[in-house]
Amino acid sequence: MTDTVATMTPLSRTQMAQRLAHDIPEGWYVNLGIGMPTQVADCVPAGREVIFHSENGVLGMGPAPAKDAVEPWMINAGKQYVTLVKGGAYVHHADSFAMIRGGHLDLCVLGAFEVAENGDIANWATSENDTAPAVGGAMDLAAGAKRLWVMMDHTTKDGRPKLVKRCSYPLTALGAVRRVYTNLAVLDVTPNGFAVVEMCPGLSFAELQARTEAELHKAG
Amino acid sequence: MTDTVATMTPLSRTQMAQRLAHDIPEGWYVNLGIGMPTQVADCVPAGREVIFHSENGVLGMGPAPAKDAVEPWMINAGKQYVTLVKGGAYVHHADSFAMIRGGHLDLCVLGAFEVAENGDIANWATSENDTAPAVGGAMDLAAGAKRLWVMMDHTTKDGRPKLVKRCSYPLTALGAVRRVYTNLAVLDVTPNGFAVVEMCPGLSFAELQARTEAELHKAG
Amino acid sequence: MIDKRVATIAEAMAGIPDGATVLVGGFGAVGQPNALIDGLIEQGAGGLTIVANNAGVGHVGLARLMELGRVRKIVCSFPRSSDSSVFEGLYRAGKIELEIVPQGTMAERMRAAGAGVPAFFTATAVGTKLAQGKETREIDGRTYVLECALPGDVALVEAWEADRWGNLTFRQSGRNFNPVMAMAGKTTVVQTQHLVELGELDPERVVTPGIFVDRVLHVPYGDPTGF
Amino acid sequence: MIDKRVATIAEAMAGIPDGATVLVGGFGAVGQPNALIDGLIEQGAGGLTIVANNAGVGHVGLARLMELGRVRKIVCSFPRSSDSSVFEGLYRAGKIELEIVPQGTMAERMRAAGAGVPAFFTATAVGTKLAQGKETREIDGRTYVLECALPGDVALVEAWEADRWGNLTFRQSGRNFNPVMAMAGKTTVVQTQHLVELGELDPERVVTPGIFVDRVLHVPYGDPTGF
Repeated sequence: MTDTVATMTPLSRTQMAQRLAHDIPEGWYVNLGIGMPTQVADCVPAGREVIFHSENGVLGMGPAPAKDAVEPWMINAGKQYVTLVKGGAYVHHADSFAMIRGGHLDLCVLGAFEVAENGDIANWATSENDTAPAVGGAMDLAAGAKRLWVMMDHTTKDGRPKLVKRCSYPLTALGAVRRVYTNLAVLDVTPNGFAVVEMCPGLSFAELQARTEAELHKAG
Repeated sequence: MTDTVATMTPLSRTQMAQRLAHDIPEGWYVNLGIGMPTQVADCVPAGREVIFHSENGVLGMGPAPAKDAVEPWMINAGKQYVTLVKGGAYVHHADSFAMIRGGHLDLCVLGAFEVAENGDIANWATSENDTAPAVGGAMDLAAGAKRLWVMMDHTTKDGRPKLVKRCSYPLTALGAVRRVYTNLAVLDVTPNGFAVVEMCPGLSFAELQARTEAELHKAG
Repeated sequence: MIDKRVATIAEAMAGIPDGATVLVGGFGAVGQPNALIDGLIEQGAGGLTIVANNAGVGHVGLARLMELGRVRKIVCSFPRSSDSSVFEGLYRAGKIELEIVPQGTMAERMRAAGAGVPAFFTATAVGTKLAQGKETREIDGRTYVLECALPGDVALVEAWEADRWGNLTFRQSGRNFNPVMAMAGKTTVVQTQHLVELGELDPERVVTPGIFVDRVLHVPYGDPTGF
Repeated sequence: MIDKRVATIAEAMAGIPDGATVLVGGFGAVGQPNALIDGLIEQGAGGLTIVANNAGVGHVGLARLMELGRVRKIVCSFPRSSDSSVFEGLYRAGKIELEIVPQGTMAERMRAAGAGVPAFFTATAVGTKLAQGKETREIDGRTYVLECALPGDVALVEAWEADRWGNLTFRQSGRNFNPVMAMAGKTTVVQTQHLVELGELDPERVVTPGIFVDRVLHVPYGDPTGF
């Protein structure tokens, strides 16, 4: 399954971020998880106002500062230096998570180890035997945001599918994922399972299915 | 029972307020209920810093403004114009009541219709048939403050006792009252019932008992 | 460009349906969104549930809305005031439903709605008639009553300053219920004394971030009068 | 005169007993009360339960406190970081207890402790191993888990400005857990970058009113470094 199909190039991370950012409408309040999703912020089309939230009490997060303009009191949930845009505001942790848990975020984008066809997501612990996994705000975000999109590679580095029938890793939330953006496809989570919205050019449905444990459907 | 004892003059409201204010130590955070207790703020001995809280989000409430210095945006829970002292702050209603309900107020002083010897207080509805009584913040204050003191006349206008065995009016809170300041006496609520701490000069214990339904004890 | 400003009271009130639960900010006259209440009177929705600290004064504002028969139920802590005769008349006539809630429980129930908490335990009202019929539980030796979240379909809020993203500040004791209701309203409509440019509000001083706000109407009416 | 300022770290730490639950503010290095943590190391209390977002980095601060065997249990959302080897070593050796809590649940549990809410329902963690053994309930068609308040005997907090009444402001993302922990701590100890005169803080801009604060120590250390 890890063989490269001659006519197909998987999306790069930047392309994945661009593809996802394309689908975020103006005016949405969005939280981007640590890691791969963070890049989405830089890919929002110019002139489109999207407001980014960070768990540590920053609403209206802007891009990373220039090296000589770092503000040491201004970090995001990934503990990277960030800026605040005009119109941004600071709140404390309970208020920040009230935004998340109270359903005020239009979108959260998380990375994941696995997404199941019923929308379950596993993204915080790599095994049941991982005795001290770090959950951070992932469970709050997955359960709280109006929509959860996942951004991840379609398979693991060694080619195992990450879109599965049922998650084998410890769950982050039940039935929360609405859409998945991978390096091979965009898929909606529907009552019937994964529906393929879009595929990487040059990739066939059968080839995508071969890289996916769960059964794929064509989007209506 | 309403006969005046020749040698005894009940405390005036101002004297009651002064007596109670005398017992508030420096540094306490205090909420004064609407009506009679409001006057306590003006009676705190000069130089003693006591911080007054008002339910509508004012911490550090100061005295009423001069007539020509009224700030129309600055009222207390009794909807009277007030001022803010140096060091005061504004909060919203949920934060204001977090101070009350979270046990952060050292003292609340309320008026009451009745106080029972077990510390029950009734101060919000005049009868079970009062179908639209106004509770305001009374139940939050009675249940939430570290201590509840009651300031009220010892008897009703027509001479009925207000310190009772069991409240007959609808309750505000169970077992909440610690101390009662009346125009005749200061009484602690103890596991054994009301203990008389102090009486109005010229009043005998028997005369006080005659004006009280609950059995009185002498404070140890 | 995100622009939550609306130009007219009709836009501010658009889409409020019959039967809606409407949270109305203010404590007494201070921080009370009078222009929005008048707009609601004009707009016509009926069968409303109103959540407000008081049940209206005189024959204006909330009292007028009730007098017009548009309020099915009121949820408040202090139904009586110097002149709450409209409410009292309707209530005695059985034409309006009343839910009395302790003021702090009311604030906390709305904060809970805004924070994703469907129910919580509190010591307030335990053993009183306001807790009758409610679930109680002993936790660490004290008895608590279970209270549920109080969300609004709409929140009507008054602010001191607002920008086009809906960031808000309030003035002195005009803050009161307004930020809490902004959190709890599915659609939050704000009337503001001052409209400022984006970036003018100090991010450390914003009380209600725009995420809790949907529409902003500029109503520079001046100082509150009367109670 | 109310004066919550203390002159020495010893006064700031006075009376913290063995077995205390200590809430420690900050997110990464930002808003972390390093001087107070060092003071706690110096002070000597052991058998502590530490509540903090992380489980310490390197061999300083919280990691040092753990390394000295003074921490019985840690409650946090993110025990692992770039260098959390002290915690991990102790944990593998069975020498420290760990309670992992979703970050928002942790914040809300402390806010609840400060607001008189002993327990509340939340959707976070439903169906996951962090909800195992906890009471669940279906409310309006959704399943929630019951979480209890998380109070501290002591809260260690970093502020940007403070006055002698303990009114606090914070700097940018240094706000994070600090105001919530200040509410939840029975005794709240603050280290502040700036001490200001009473009345200097704009009452509209105070984030933590002094009612939540017990002791204020002036620690003008400058900018946070490292994570």
